[in-house]
Amino acid sequence: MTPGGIVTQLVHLALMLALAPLLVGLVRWLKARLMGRRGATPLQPWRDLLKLLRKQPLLAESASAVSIAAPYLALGATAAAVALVPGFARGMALAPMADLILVAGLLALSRFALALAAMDVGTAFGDLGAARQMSFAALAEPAFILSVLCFAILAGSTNIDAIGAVFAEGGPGLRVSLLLALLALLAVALAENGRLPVDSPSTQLELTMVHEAMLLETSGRYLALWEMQAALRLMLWLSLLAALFLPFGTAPAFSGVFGWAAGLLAWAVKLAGLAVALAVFESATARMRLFRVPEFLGAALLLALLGAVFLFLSTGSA
Amino acid sequence: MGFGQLSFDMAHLLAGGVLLLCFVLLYQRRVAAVIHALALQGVALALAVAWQGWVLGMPGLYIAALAALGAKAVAIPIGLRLLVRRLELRRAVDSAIGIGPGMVAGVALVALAVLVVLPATPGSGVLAREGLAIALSVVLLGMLMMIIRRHPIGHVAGLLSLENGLVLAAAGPRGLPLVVELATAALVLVLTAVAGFFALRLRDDVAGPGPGLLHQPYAEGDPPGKAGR
Amino acid sequence: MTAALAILLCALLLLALAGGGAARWSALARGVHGGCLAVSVGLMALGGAVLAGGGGAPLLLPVGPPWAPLSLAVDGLSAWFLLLLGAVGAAAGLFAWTHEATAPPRRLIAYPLFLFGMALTLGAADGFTLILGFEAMSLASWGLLVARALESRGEDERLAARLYLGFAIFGAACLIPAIALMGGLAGDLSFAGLRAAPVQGGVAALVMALVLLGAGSRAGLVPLHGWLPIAHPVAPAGVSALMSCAMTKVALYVVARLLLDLGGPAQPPGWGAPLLVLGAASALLGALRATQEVDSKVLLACSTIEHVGLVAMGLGLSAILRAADLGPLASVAAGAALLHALGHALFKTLLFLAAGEVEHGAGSRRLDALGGLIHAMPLVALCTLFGAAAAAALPPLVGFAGEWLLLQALLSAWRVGALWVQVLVAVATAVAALSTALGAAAMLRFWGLIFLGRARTPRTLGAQEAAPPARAALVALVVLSVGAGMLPGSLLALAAPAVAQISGHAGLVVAGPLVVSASTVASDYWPLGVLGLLALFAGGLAAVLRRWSPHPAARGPVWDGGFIAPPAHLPFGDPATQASAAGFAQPLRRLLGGRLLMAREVVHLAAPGDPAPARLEAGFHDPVLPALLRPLSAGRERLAGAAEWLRDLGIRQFLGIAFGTLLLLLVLLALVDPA
Amino acid sequence: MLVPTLPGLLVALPVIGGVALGAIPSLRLAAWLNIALAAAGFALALALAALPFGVNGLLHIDALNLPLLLLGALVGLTTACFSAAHLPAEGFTPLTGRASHAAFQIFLGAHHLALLAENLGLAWVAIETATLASVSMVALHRGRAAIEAARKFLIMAGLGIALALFGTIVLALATQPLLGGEASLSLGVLRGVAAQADGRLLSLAFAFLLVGYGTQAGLAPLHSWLPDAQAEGPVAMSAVLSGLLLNAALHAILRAKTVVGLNPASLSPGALLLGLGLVSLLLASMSLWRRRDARRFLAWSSIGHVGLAAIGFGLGGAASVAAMLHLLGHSLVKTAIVFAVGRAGRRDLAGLAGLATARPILGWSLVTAMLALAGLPPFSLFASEFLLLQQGVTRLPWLSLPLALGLLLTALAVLRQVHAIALGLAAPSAGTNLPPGPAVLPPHLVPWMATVPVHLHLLLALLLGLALPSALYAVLAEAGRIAG
Repeated sequence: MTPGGIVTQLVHLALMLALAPLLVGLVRWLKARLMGRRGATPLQPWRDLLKLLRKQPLLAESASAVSIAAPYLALGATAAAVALVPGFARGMALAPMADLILVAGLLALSRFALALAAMDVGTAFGDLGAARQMSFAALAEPAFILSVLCFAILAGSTNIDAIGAVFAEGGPGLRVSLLLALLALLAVALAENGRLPVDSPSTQLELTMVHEAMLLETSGRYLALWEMQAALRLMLWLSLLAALFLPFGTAPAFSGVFGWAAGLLAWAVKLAGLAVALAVFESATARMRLFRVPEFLGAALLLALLGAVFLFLSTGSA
Repeated sequence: MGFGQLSFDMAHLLAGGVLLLCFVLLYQRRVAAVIHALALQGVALALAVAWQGWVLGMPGLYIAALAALGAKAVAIPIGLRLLVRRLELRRAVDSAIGIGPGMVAGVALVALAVLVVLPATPGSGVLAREGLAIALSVVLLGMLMMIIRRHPIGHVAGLLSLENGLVLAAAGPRGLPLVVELATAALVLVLTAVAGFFALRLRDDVAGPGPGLLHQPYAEGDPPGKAGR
Repeated sequence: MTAALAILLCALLLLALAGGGAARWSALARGVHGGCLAVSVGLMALGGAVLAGGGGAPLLLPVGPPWAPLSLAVDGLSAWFLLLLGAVGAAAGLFAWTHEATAPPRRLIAYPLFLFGMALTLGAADGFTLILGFEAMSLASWGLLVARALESRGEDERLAARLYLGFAIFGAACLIPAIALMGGLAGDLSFAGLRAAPVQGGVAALVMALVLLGAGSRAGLVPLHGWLPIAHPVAPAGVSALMSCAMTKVALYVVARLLLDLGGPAQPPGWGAPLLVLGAASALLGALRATQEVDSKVLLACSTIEHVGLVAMGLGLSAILRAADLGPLASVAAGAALLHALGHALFKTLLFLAAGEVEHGAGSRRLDALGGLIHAMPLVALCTLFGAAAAAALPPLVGFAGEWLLLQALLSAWRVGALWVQVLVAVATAVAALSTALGAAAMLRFWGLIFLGRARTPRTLGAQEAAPPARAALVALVVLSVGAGMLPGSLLALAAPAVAQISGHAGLVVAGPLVVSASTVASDYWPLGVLGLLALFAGGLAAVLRRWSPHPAARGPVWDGGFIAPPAHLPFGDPATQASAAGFAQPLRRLLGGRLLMAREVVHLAAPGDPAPARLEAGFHDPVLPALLRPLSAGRERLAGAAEWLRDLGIRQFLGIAFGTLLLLLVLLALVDPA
Repeated sequence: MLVPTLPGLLVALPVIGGVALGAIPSLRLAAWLNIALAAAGFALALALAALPFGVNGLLHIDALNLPLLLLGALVGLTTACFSAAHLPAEGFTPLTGRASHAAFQIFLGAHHLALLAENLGLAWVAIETATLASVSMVALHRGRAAIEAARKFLIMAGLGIALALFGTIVLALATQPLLGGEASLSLGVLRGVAAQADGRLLSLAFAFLLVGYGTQAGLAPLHSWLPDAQAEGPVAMSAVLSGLLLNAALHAILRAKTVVGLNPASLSPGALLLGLGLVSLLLASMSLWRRRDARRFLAWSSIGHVGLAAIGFGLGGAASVAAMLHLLGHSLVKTAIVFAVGRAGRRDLAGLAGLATARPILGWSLVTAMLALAGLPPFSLFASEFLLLQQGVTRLPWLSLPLALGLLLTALAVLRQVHAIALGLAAPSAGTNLPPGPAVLPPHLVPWMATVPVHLHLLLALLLGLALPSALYAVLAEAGRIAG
């Protein structure tokens, strides 16, 4: 655990926390521009969060301690996952723990906490959202793990840092398997973050909601925590995609301030690019019917499996 | 063997007579005729056994012959006649497979018996084997009769004929130990069987009519649909 | 050590005898349960001691048939499972001590015998003792089911007992020939003898099939799992826990012992494939059923099928890797199996006992009759949450540790060269992940529907917190399972002898107290670090918000999307505005249930003009058990019917048959010349 | 002819006692005398066990007949005790009761003689006597069904015995040329020359002996009389049929096998025995499912178990030891069940449903015994079936499928009844319809006399399974060696 590792880790975490709402705001603003509207400033999510924190929360009479504790747990788990995913630098202090399966587990933990909070009050919408979210996750998770399989074969490890290092050196080169894994991971990312076409992040129609349906009963700082958790999750996924598929320009932790600056720049460019891509994609797609979502995720699962099989064939099955 | 050819010819003749009477038994349709044939078979058997006793010099066999004569040629036929009259049994002994096929089956059985017994390893007595083949044929024919005859008398006649084959086999070889005792025991068995058969039949008739009782009180077989594991 | 086991076994037999006396002295019931508790603790200590210090030589018992004298021995593999059995037994014993101060003698006889059978199976040092213990276990647990059926007099319980016994006999009928084939002509059934002469070729395949059928049916591996969700929930909670957590593990122990330890060396890679496939099928079907069941204990039993499947996958994978000379990876898979077996035993016991407490407190096992119990039973709810989260494989709890190792083993199994293994493993990986996610959904549904929301029946409102000893059992299990989750490395170090026996390789490369690693290059897992991070972030966040957002929360009526306030006659709201158990399961039912569980949804619309409401009928059934039993049962019926024609024959026909037999022999004699 | 030695006494005592019993008018006295005679027989059998093995005139004792003899004497004693308690329920008239007692003792004597006889002719006479005695016991029982069963029994058994005699004679004929023209039926003499005799004739003899004695042993397809006879006779008859007659007949087959098997040119007697055993096992495993009458059910189970023992003897070697143990265990357990069912007072299986609830001690004893019958541990049937399966599977792998299938189906069929007894709803009149009759025992003794035999048998089966004394095991191993 080098000093450089600790410093980069702290900077990384601070940046992630600070930038997550901004990223959400940025995507919203870009989407609005693409649709010909002026759009709110990218700072708007931060303003909303601070406003919510100042308000007095209102809890339902039937709410239990779960409603109070779950947001902290969910945000804590997401933040822990975020701390593990490399951003601008490699070899951060927590890099040895940065395991892809653990990240999946932490995301599952926050998902679980969210679903619990949704069920706490005992409303139709909360239950419905929780049931749908867990069902989608049931397909998203194997697709994710199968993508991990591709990385594990190519890099020999499931550690994100190690994978990034191997890929940055261009070890595996361009492979059709990686393309398939990328497609699968993109689908999973869309589903996990409740983006179009799986779930609309800005819908007002309760019947079609998944994520928002679970938050109908929350308010005040609890709502702020959930919003922050969602933003952090988006951040996490974009960073993860960047770390796995665009590992170029990431600064090693020992490379000093200038190296870090270069890494930061590269990271900002990557994130911005991904945000633009997301905004463009979301503007161009419609939300699919709820029961088409399994087919969407099933296709992702099959793509990932196909990627693994291609990999077996191309590595010549030893 | 220290005996002349005649003694064996005679023994085989008598044994062959017993076998022939088996076919006669198979051929008969009427109760009275069956009982007659049975008595004749008893006489033939007694003669055969006595001849063996004389040839082998075993006086015990005379007793066996006498017993056979008394029981099978006299007592049992008379008893059977009385019973048939008493129980008012049908007069015709119908056969399950018909007389002709029955005869054919009988011939086939004899052929089988010969096939089984005769292929001898060198050195053992061929003549003794012939006797055995005849006895085996008689036993098999007796069983055949038990099976193809529907009449109670058919069962009894078959069993008695079968027992005749046993005595024939037992009396054949020289020096079979306990032959008299065994023959007597066999006779006791058959007598008991016949007596028991009819005694039970009598009790049965006293108790009431109707065969197949065994299958009725606990009509077995689950009702359909109750197919448990 | 072996002598200690013998003493504990004798103590269990004595307790069974004492249980017989409970008809006269009802105070004996507590004594029996207390004794079982003490023996369980003893078993746990014994297992731990052997794992730490090594076992002794086999001990020949003075009983048993002369050709196969019973013998006992505790080695690493047995010790690991003894540890597990002891832990479950102690918790179940504490529960029984609380709730069954009076029990009929038939149950007090069967209960110690059940423990006895399991301990004997684990402590056996030869094939005959193993079978004897296995059968004693099956019979005694059948006795417990019968006792339950006699008390409730329900048709379901009777059916459960009958199915159970049928499968028990089936298991014996498969295991006995398997062990006989392993023993071979020499007939030496001691483990040492069996290990010295491993089976090979076609016989080996037959042995594997028989063991998988025999022990797999007891472990609940698909397709022989059908009895498990019917039988396990019938028993009282403690016994359910023992059946679900200990007995299935004992069956897996038999699989591991016979197939991996004794028969494992010198087998082709295909040796482990059936186990892997069956395990994957069980994991998937079990998890999917768990998301659909509406009875809390049935749900837990189905979840057991899932976890047993995961353990079986670990064992099968270990066999495949071992055959491919990938010893270190094989040891990872074996370690995953053992760790997950222990973890499952801990958290599933917790869940079953909690379900028992809920049934005791709220009077029902149906999810649709519960709800909102977190207010009435906060401690039970909290403990159960830990168990449910562990069962859902959430980090940093024990369930995640096992599944992490399993996934690591699966992810590195592609190193086995053959393409079919690679594809198989890839599919197995997907299935494992899918079942884990399904299991998480099932556990959320389990915990959420029982403890969260509003009460669905008035009875639920009268629920009370569990009694102190039961609470102690629950808390102890939470502590154990959290501890096991935090220190998987230490546990794996402890399990090293068992791992070595299963995988033929000494153990994990890196398994420190704080860290587990699949290999030097693969990734590491630091459970304590994860816990630290979580505590840091969640706690820090709470501390920060306490400063920045100090407003106390106000309470108000639930908004519920604008639903009107409940009427006066429904003081706790209209239950229909919450999801029902079937409703909560609907997305997954539509998603996966159609093919796998014969799920159906039919809307009955009233005719136009008819004011009757439309009705939705939804349901599912597991097609495997009927598909398995119906043809067998029909075939047996047909054979039995065919045998009946003999009964209807008359005496003449019987004579004919005898004559025919004789003729057949004579013809044989005429045709065949033996010389 | 029977020299007054210990074995001779063992045979003579019951026969003489039986004749005496037929002359005693008081049922009460007869019952006690019956018990006393059986007890004396058991004591004699125990004393016999202390004698060295060897030939004693026409009788002999060796490892093969000693265990069966001890078992027979024991079952005779317990059956006598039980029937004394159960007599009022049998509905005998004084006359038939007397005759029945006499037939029972004569049966016991004949059974002992059949086991002890060193001479095949003598053994044949003994089995004939035993069969006729059991026929008369069935015939003396009340009801028309009993009469019809007795008729069936008589015809089938009569035919079987006749065939067995023919086989015996052929056996003597086959060895005659080697004995200088003098034929002999002594086992020792036959064994001495069997290897040189004509294999074809020996095979012929064994075929007849197998079909003949196989009829008495209840081997399928010669079994047809057994279910009816067992169902319709008195309980005591039922017990000794399953427990003793089948064993004695199988023992006779084994003796013939020991002679014929010595000749390399004969059809392998073991294979024939194995074949019939397999047919019996499979047929029984199917037929058990449709039974409604308790004792017919038990008879079918006996057919299966004797078939199993025949398979073991047919395999030979260690499997013979298993088969010996199986015979002992089966007799003990089966008679225990027959007692318990008789005590329950219902003969239809449906009537036994819920017995465990209605009469716990009797019901749970019955359940335990049925579990033992199904071959579950820790009783001896489990141990013997384990060894048998092990031997069968390793020696003839193709055998594992039919064998395991037969055992599984049999066990499942038995367990189905176990479930009905343990869990069924109690039949309305379970255990209350004992028909009245003159009591022959003081009332306080009745429950003891009726239930102690059941528990004693189960205890012995347990001991045989878990802690077989090494002396007995040595005898069984020797018996297995003799049986080949």
